[in-house]
Amino acid sequence: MPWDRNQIAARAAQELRDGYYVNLGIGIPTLVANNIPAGMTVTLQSENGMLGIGPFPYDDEVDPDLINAGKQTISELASTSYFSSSDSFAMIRGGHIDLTVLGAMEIAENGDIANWMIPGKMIKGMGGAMDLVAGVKKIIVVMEHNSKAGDPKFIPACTLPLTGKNVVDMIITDLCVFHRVDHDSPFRLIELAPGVTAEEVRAKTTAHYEEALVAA
Amino acid sequence: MPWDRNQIAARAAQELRDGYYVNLGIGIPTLVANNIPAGMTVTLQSENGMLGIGPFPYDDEVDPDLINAGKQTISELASTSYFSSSDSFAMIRGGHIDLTVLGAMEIAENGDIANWMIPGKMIKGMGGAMDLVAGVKKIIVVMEHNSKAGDPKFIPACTLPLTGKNVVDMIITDLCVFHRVDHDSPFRLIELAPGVTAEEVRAKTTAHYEEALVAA
Amino acid sequence: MQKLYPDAAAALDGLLFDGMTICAGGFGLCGIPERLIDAIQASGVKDLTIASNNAGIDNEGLGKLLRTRQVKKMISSYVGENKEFERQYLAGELEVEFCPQGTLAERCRAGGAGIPGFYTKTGVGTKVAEGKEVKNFDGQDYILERGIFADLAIVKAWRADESGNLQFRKTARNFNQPMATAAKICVVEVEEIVPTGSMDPDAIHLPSIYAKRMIVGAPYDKKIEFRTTRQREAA
Amino acid sequence: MQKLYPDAAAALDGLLFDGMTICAGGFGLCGIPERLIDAIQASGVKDLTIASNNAGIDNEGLGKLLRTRQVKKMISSYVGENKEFERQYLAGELEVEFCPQGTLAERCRAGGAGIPGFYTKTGVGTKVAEGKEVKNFDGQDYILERGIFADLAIVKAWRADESGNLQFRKTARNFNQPMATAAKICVVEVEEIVPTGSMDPDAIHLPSIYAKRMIVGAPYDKKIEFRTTRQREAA
Repeated sequence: MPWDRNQIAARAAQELRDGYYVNLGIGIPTLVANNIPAGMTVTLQSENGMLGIGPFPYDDEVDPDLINAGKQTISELASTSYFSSSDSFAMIRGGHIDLTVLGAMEIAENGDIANWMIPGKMIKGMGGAMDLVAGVKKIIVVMEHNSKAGDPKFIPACTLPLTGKNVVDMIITDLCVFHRVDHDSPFRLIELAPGVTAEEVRAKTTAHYEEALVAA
Repeated sequence: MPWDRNQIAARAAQELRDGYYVNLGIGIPTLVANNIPAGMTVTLQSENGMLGIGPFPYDDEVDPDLINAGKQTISELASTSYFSSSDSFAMIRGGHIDLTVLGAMEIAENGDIANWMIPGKMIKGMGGAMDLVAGVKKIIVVMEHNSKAGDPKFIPACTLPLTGKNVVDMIITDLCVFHRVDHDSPFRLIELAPGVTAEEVRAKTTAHYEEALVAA
Repeated sequence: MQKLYPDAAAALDGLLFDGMTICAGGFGLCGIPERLIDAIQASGVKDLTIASNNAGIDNEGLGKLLRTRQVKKMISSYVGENKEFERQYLAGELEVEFCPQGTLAERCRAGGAGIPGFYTKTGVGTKVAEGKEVKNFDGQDYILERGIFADLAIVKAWRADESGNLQFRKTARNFNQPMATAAKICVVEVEEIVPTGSMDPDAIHLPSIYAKRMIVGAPYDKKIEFRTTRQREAA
Repeated sequence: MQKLYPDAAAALDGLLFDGMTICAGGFGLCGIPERLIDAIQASGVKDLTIASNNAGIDNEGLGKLLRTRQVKKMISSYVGENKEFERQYLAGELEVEFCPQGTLAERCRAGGAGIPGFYTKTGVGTKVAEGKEVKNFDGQDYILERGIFADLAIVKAWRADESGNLQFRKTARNFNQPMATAAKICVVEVEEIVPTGSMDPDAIHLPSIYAKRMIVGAPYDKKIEFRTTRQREAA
């Protein structure tokens, strides 16, 4: 049975380490915050200028001056600090963030990612995504393995305009996990969702990858 | 009678305007602070990260964490703010400081300034001088008209390594004031110290300049 | 030296002209200079180029200037949630330069710091790199991005003292801090003016040198785009 | 995640190696990481390249590492007030890269911000420009300066909370703030550790992400280079 959205997020959360500073994108990535292992200190960054994101506020705590990068109202923690957008992206671009989890429309077998525009459709803009994929130490993409139309999303080469070139380290889909040890190496299939077979992944993937499954 | 050091500083202080933000170098420039016209708000910047320099502290107020760019203990004012060296020079380089007054070993007729090293002697470094002359809106040099050996210091071309190229706007010496309206124009002699004649200035200056003295 | 003006129109007097470039602080509707935007709308100045992370929403924030067709070009990282923007953009009536959010913040910080250009990894190999110089440093490619230095910066701060020292509040700091430095003149609107000397000099976010003209814009509505909350557990 | 270490030697354990590059905060003797310098001296690590605005004075600050000949090269803007420095430099035993103060601060800020190079007017047409790329932007020449990203940053802050948020005090902030960002790892010494949550989150000078290891270095001497005072007028 493939992983659901929360299970995908839970699998991504297994990549967290004590003391990590992490930026989470919108959608499934946001769910990673609910899956931080107990006893582990993980600090969440919001690229609009905050380190130490707390949960959504209670109704009577809502503060228009306190939002995340998705423009949702949030709350602060004891360890929170605020800073400017320029300082925030200095932190991101400078490689100080340990991990980011974000969604994608397409991932290429060489690590390219496309997640910001579809030609012919209204372009909303890349926001901070290009900075995150260029600057953060480890880039994890979480996405459905195939599009709603059933097309593979992990493919030989991106067809959509890129967000970043050769930047992705790990892909977690509803079916499986791909990982590569460095940006010169091919992706390897390292894990399957329960009941999913390597054959099924092969059938639903057009990207080249290696198989490196460990027997359960 | 030529101007003394304090009179040179007082003449430089005439260039201050209400609301100016100013950086003063070490030596005669420091004396400008004592000559700010009454009722005028002038805020002094110290390039080690302070806006709003106060007077030297009383003996019991001395604070090792509160020094100026000359490493002298100082005091703060009600309007003081502190910031980092990178923010300080962002302010300087970005053209936000209205005026700087600094000393020089040589000024060339094209506005070049040399004030940081003498070949063959121990080099102490340029400190923030190159940043100041490159970034501040108006550059006033205060200096003795001639060296101790009697050599002109306002000369056709600098012989010493430059601090900045074509940057000086005004020169105030013990004898007179030179000014140029922009960096494409020649310097003009606009003012003489009491009892000093244009002939004396001509005799003691090798730089080309125009005479534009207004009859007293 | 009096920096405080009676209202936004007075604070902008003599600063506006057709075809000018404006840096506008804020992120979404958080920390936007509402009063100054209103006064720019009322002035009728047009053909504006505006650098702002977002373009407001329909009839809020910079959306107001889009509605009145005063904007020629936006330099932004994200322009969703804005129907009128979409209409003008798709009709070719509005020019848009998409700029990655961090690159936009850095371009303003650089422009304000006297840096006309810098190299960044962000956008290498993407549409953003088209037409830009690529330089290799230590085996990695970077693109050259230009500093932005506008004719005018309009920003919103939380508090100012009378001398112009500014403090921002929580995530409303965002682009306001770098953009305040990135123009020939910066006009600031604040919620409150406090006496000079009442701020801790170690806790000032933007030294007084940047705020040249100020207004008190209170009371503020502070619109929220996505109000998200959680429930208190029952006692 | 425990960031607090018992002493400077413990905090530097595993981080030092011959030939490494270190960014060291401070301006003159103001805000220098005294304890960490002492521990580096004690470690005997050598052939260091140190980026620091100054080089201490004789046997104070980085002067201690010069005296023990652990430094191969200094990247500094001003190195006066230091006889041993002068001796080694004139004897050709010590390499010095003079860097304008603002350029040095910006090079560290850039290195920490993922910017490998930027253009500046500072030094155009001077010795500082020799060997550097010159580029014309809008009719004016600028030189290309490189970001600095060291193996280690050693900085001094006033206070830290347990999570690593830092506050500096008055002009002791200086180079400590940019340099803390400009290395693979930053070790911080502070005068005091306070509980997480006791600092105003709007008044933190350096977010916790930068301080990876911390020590309390108090009590501090805080040497003064030029003690200048004025007299109280008689009552």
